[in-house]
Amino acid sequence: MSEANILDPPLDPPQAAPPTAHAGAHDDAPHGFWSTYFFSTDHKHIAKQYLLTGLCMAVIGGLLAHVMRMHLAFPDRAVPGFGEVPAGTYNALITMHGTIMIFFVAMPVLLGGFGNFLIPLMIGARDMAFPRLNMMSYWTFLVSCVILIGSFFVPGGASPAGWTAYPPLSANVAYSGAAWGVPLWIAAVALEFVAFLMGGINFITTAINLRAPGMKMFDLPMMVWMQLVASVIFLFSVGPLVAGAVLLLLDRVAGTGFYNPGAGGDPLLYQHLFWFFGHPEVYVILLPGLGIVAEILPVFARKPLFGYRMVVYATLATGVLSFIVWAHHQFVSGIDPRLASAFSITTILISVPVAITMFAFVATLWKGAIELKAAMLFAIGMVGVFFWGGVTGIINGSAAADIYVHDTYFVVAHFHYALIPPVFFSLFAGIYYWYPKMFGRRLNETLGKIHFWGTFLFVNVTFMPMFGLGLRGYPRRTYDPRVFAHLGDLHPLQLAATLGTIGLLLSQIPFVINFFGSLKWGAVAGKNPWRANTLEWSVPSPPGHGNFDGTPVVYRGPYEYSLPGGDADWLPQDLAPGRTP
Amino acid sequence: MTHTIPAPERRHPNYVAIWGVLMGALILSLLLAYLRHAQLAALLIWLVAIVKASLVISFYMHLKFEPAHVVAIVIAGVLALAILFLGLFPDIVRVYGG
Amino acid sequence: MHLMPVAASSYAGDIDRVMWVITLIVGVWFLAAEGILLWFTFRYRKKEGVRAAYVPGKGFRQTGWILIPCVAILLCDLAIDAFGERVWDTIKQKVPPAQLQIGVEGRQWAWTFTHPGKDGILGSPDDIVIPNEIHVPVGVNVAFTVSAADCLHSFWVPELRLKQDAVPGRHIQGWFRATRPGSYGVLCAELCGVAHGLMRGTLYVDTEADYERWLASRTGVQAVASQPAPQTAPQTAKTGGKS
Amino acid sequence: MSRAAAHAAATRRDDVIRSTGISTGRLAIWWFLGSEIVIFGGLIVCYVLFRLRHPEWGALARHTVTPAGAFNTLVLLTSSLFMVLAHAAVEHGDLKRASRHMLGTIALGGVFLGVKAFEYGHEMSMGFTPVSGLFWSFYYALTGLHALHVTGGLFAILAVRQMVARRSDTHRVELVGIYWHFVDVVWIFLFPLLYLSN
Ligand code: HEA
Ligand code: HEA
Ligand code: CUA
Ligand SMILES: [Cu+2]
Repeated sequence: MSEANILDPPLDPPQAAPPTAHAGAHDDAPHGFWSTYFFSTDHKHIAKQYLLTGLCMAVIGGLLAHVMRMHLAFPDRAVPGFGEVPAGTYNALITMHGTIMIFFVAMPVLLGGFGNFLIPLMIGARDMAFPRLNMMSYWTFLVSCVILIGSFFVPGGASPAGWTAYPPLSANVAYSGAAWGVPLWIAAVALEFVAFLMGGINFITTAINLRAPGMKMFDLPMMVWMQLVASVIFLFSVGPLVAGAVLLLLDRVAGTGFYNPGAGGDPLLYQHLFWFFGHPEVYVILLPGLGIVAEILPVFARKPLFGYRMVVYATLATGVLSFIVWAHHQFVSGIDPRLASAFSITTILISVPVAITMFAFVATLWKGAIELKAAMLFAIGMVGVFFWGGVTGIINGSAAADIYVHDTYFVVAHFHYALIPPVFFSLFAGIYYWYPKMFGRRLNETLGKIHFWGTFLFVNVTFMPMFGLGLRGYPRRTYDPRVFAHLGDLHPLQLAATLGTIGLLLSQIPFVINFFGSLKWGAVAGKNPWRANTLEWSVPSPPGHGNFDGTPVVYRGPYEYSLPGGDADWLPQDLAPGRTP
Repeated sequence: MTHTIPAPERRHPNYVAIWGVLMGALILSLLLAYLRHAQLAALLIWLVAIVKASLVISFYMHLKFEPAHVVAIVIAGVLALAILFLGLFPDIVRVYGG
Repeated sequence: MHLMPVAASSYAGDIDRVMWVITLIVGVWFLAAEGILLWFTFRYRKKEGVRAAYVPGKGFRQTGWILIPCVAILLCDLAIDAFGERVWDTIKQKVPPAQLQIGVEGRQWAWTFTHPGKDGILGSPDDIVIPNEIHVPVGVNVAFTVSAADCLHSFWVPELRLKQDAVPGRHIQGWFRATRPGSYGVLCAELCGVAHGLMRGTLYVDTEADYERWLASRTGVQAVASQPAPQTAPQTAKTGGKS
Repeated sequence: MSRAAAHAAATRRDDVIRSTGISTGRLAIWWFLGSEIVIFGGLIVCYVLFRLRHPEWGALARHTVTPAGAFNTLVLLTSSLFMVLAHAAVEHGDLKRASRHMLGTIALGGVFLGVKAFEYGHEMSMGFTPVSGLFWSFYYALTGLHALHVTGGLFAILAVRQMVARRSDTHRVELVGIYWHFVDVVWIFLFPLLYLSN
């Protein structure tokens, strides 16, 4: 069979599902409490497990950030509720904060949570291609979480080597002092990779092979495309780092010298291996975030996503380009300057495909009928805030400019502006949008709006000053702001950022209340509260085991809103031609 | 979109013959090791290895009979490695400021 | 209070210019993008009886609205590349003939600077080795060699817009020409363990006369004594593998 | 069988050809191998780069036992032959022959590990341990990782052989086979890299 087939599977003649339709599902329907809530192979349960685990890790990561910020603003005082923050502890704090937020919040929530929940529902499948593998993925991930958090409590404390874990610092206990922290860190991250490799293979095969009859690749909701591309990027970029991590572990525990120049090794090798994965990784995080936005904007603007195919191709281009920019993290690390020039060029070029996607999102709003529900606010906020992260990335991307801004708070500001849109704004947008489908009840809109405005305001109060700090030359990963008095008094900026953080944390309270309260008191949501087109809205909320009675048949793309003619302004993907919603 | 009729039997090439070729290649590469010209030897040995691998992949692993998007997986993986190699070459082999 | 520290090296101005040029270019796009986003959001709020327009963005007549601006972005990118590339070359590739050689070594957690003595030759017995103190005459092309004794460090003088990682096993060359006399902080910009945040020295950019005076005052002083012993030097960390 | 039930079945069983031209099981194996290619490949790339950086390693490579390596190549290639014959047998419905062939694969896999163990012992006795120089670190890392894959493969084949005995999930013979051949391919590259080049 040929390539063409993957693009358009033959549309089998639709059949009304016979009453015995989901007989097939019953034999693996859940039995009892444990199999339902713990060892369930139902992608929806696994998704919720991933989502909640990720959110809890977000709380931890956020509190770590809070401690860091408090210390930076009041260096000579103990942090209330935590105590003194000596240098070693501070390094462990940033390391764990970064590691948790990237690997244990962003990925589980965006891929493990939303990916697991939505891919089968959106393509009309009854479950993931390999439900048991899916469950294994989650439990592997949970073990890695336990190991990581456990590393706080081992002798020597958690790894202080930064989330990048550069050797020799990470490769030699004598340099870092964390006898157990670093090996545990490596183990935790390696296990996390394994978990997401299982997940990724599951996502890819499911999205390619389990599509409902009639659903061509170009009928996939953008979220599925983004999850697919993200999984592929992850799968092909993580390998070398897995190898690199093994070598690091060997250096650390077996005394080999892969990264030790004394033994003929080279520390730069690790940096290359890390960033060969590390940069694609940021798009692994960004793309699902964009996918969520791409689902929400059309629904609340009642318009098709502008230039669906264009966005798909732009996404693919972004994925390919993300493999040839990694050394922009190493411009001043002693790499060959000619190499740096080349990577600088590719890095800045990546702005084109990303801009295409972002602008398409903006264009989607044009002449829409926009309803600013909480989900929509967060979606639009994601686009607005990410522009900041994006354009400041260009400044880093110019090798010459990076000589100055590298390893300053300018970079810290850049990546928080780039990460928080997909990780928090998209996460919240997605929760406000799909919560009804997940839990059958709606979240409170007012609390949601408060949550948005608080988060939006304080994200900027927190991170805008960091651009200033960076431009003044304040280096990242330094625990005592006072040693840089000669750079000018930067305390006001530090203080602003810290106050912002406190505000940011407080702004999450309405969300937490809303999240748990609505489970009980939220208004019951029907099948399709938002009048949306994609398949997940054609089944009950929450969907039963096996998702669909019978197999949905897909007749059209996912974003047919406000088609001229007919008074309904939406047209579900599985609605037989001629019928009206 | 799923016919539950089991997989239509795919063509099975003569596996034993292929095995014979592989053995020949193995012996060849062993002989090549004795070549005077080291670079040349390395190159040829490498080529033989590639031939052997592609035989196994396309016939034993049936990649020859799979749709194009499956072949693409392997190609993508190898491409990623090529990029990695090119990116690291200037720093690991020709150490700048070494 | 200035946005950035004073520019005190020959190429500091160039780097600042790159940053401002990029800021200008992307700034325009940024403002346009945010402006349009806000405008659409408020202009096209749902109104009773007003139905959204069906604009799928198919075909070039519609996608052109995105693709043509993105061609412009591509051009901006190339402009940024070209502009930055020139500066990068002057700093990293076109190294001018050096009038003074300096050795820079990072170790946990101090800098060791090696100045040539009177003879002006590095590696000769009268070298002046001082921890955390580096003296150069103003307006002179200084070539430095950065190395590391244990783990990664990064030799950074914000005012000079100069940053270069110190990598064990490598002796990385660089250069600068200080343009304003004064003393500037030398920081470490690469996480290197507990006291990374405290690892700093001072760069003294002296007038020719002051430099000569300093040189005279240093000759004969047993410098090596003041060299800090590395807190931790495990056997596995011999540097110089490929030096 | 109703389309829904068929679809339900499809999400649990892999022995169906999809309109994408490949069964979900085989597709998954190939994507899995995609990830394996970059893991092994990444390690091999690192080794090759350092090999080019240190020409003197050629001399060290002489200390690896080339005959043993060559013999192991033969063993592994032959085991692959048995594996693919087992697959063919399954598709001809001759499960007896299939599990006989798989037994051959398992036996040869065992031989491979045995020879490898002997090599390790020999090299250690000559004082070449994983920490005596970067070449040996790489040698042990590469062959060790490969040996782990062989071991894993053996267990997988054993498991599948049980299924064949129970006449269930026989399509997995092909899946485990594809994996086994991949391990073989890796060795095809490791052999010249570690044994022949000098
Ligand atoms: C989701 C995460 C995410 C995303 C999407 C990005 C996106 C980008 N990043 Fe960022 N980055 C990080 C996360 C992310 N980054 C992290 C975590 C780090 C720090 C790691 C560490 O050291 O700890 C980092 C660090 C980092 C560096 C290294 C800095 C240093 O350490 O010295 C660089 C350098 O080039 C860089 C560049 C870019 C670029 C060019 C983009 C581009 O993709 C941005 C493209 C988008 C746009 C450009 C905006 C849209 C376009 C327009 C508005 C049109 C106008 C634009 C032009 C005319 C150019 N990033
Ligand atoms: C996704 C990634 C992510 C996110 C979201 C954040 C969020 C934050 N980070 Fe982040 N940070 C990193 C990734 C991230 N960070 C990385 C990779 C580094 C580099 C580490 C290194 O150098 O090695 C870093 C480093 C870093 C530094 C630099 C430290 C240094 O170099 O010295 C600082 C300093 O201020 C900082 C602050 C913050 C703050 C105040 C937040 C705030 O936004 C946090 C606010 C927290 C919350 C808002 C929690 C919300 C909780 C929920 C939403 C869950 C609700 C619960 C239920 C419903 C159950 N971070
Ligand atoms: Cu030295 Cu940081
Ligand atoms: Cu990057």
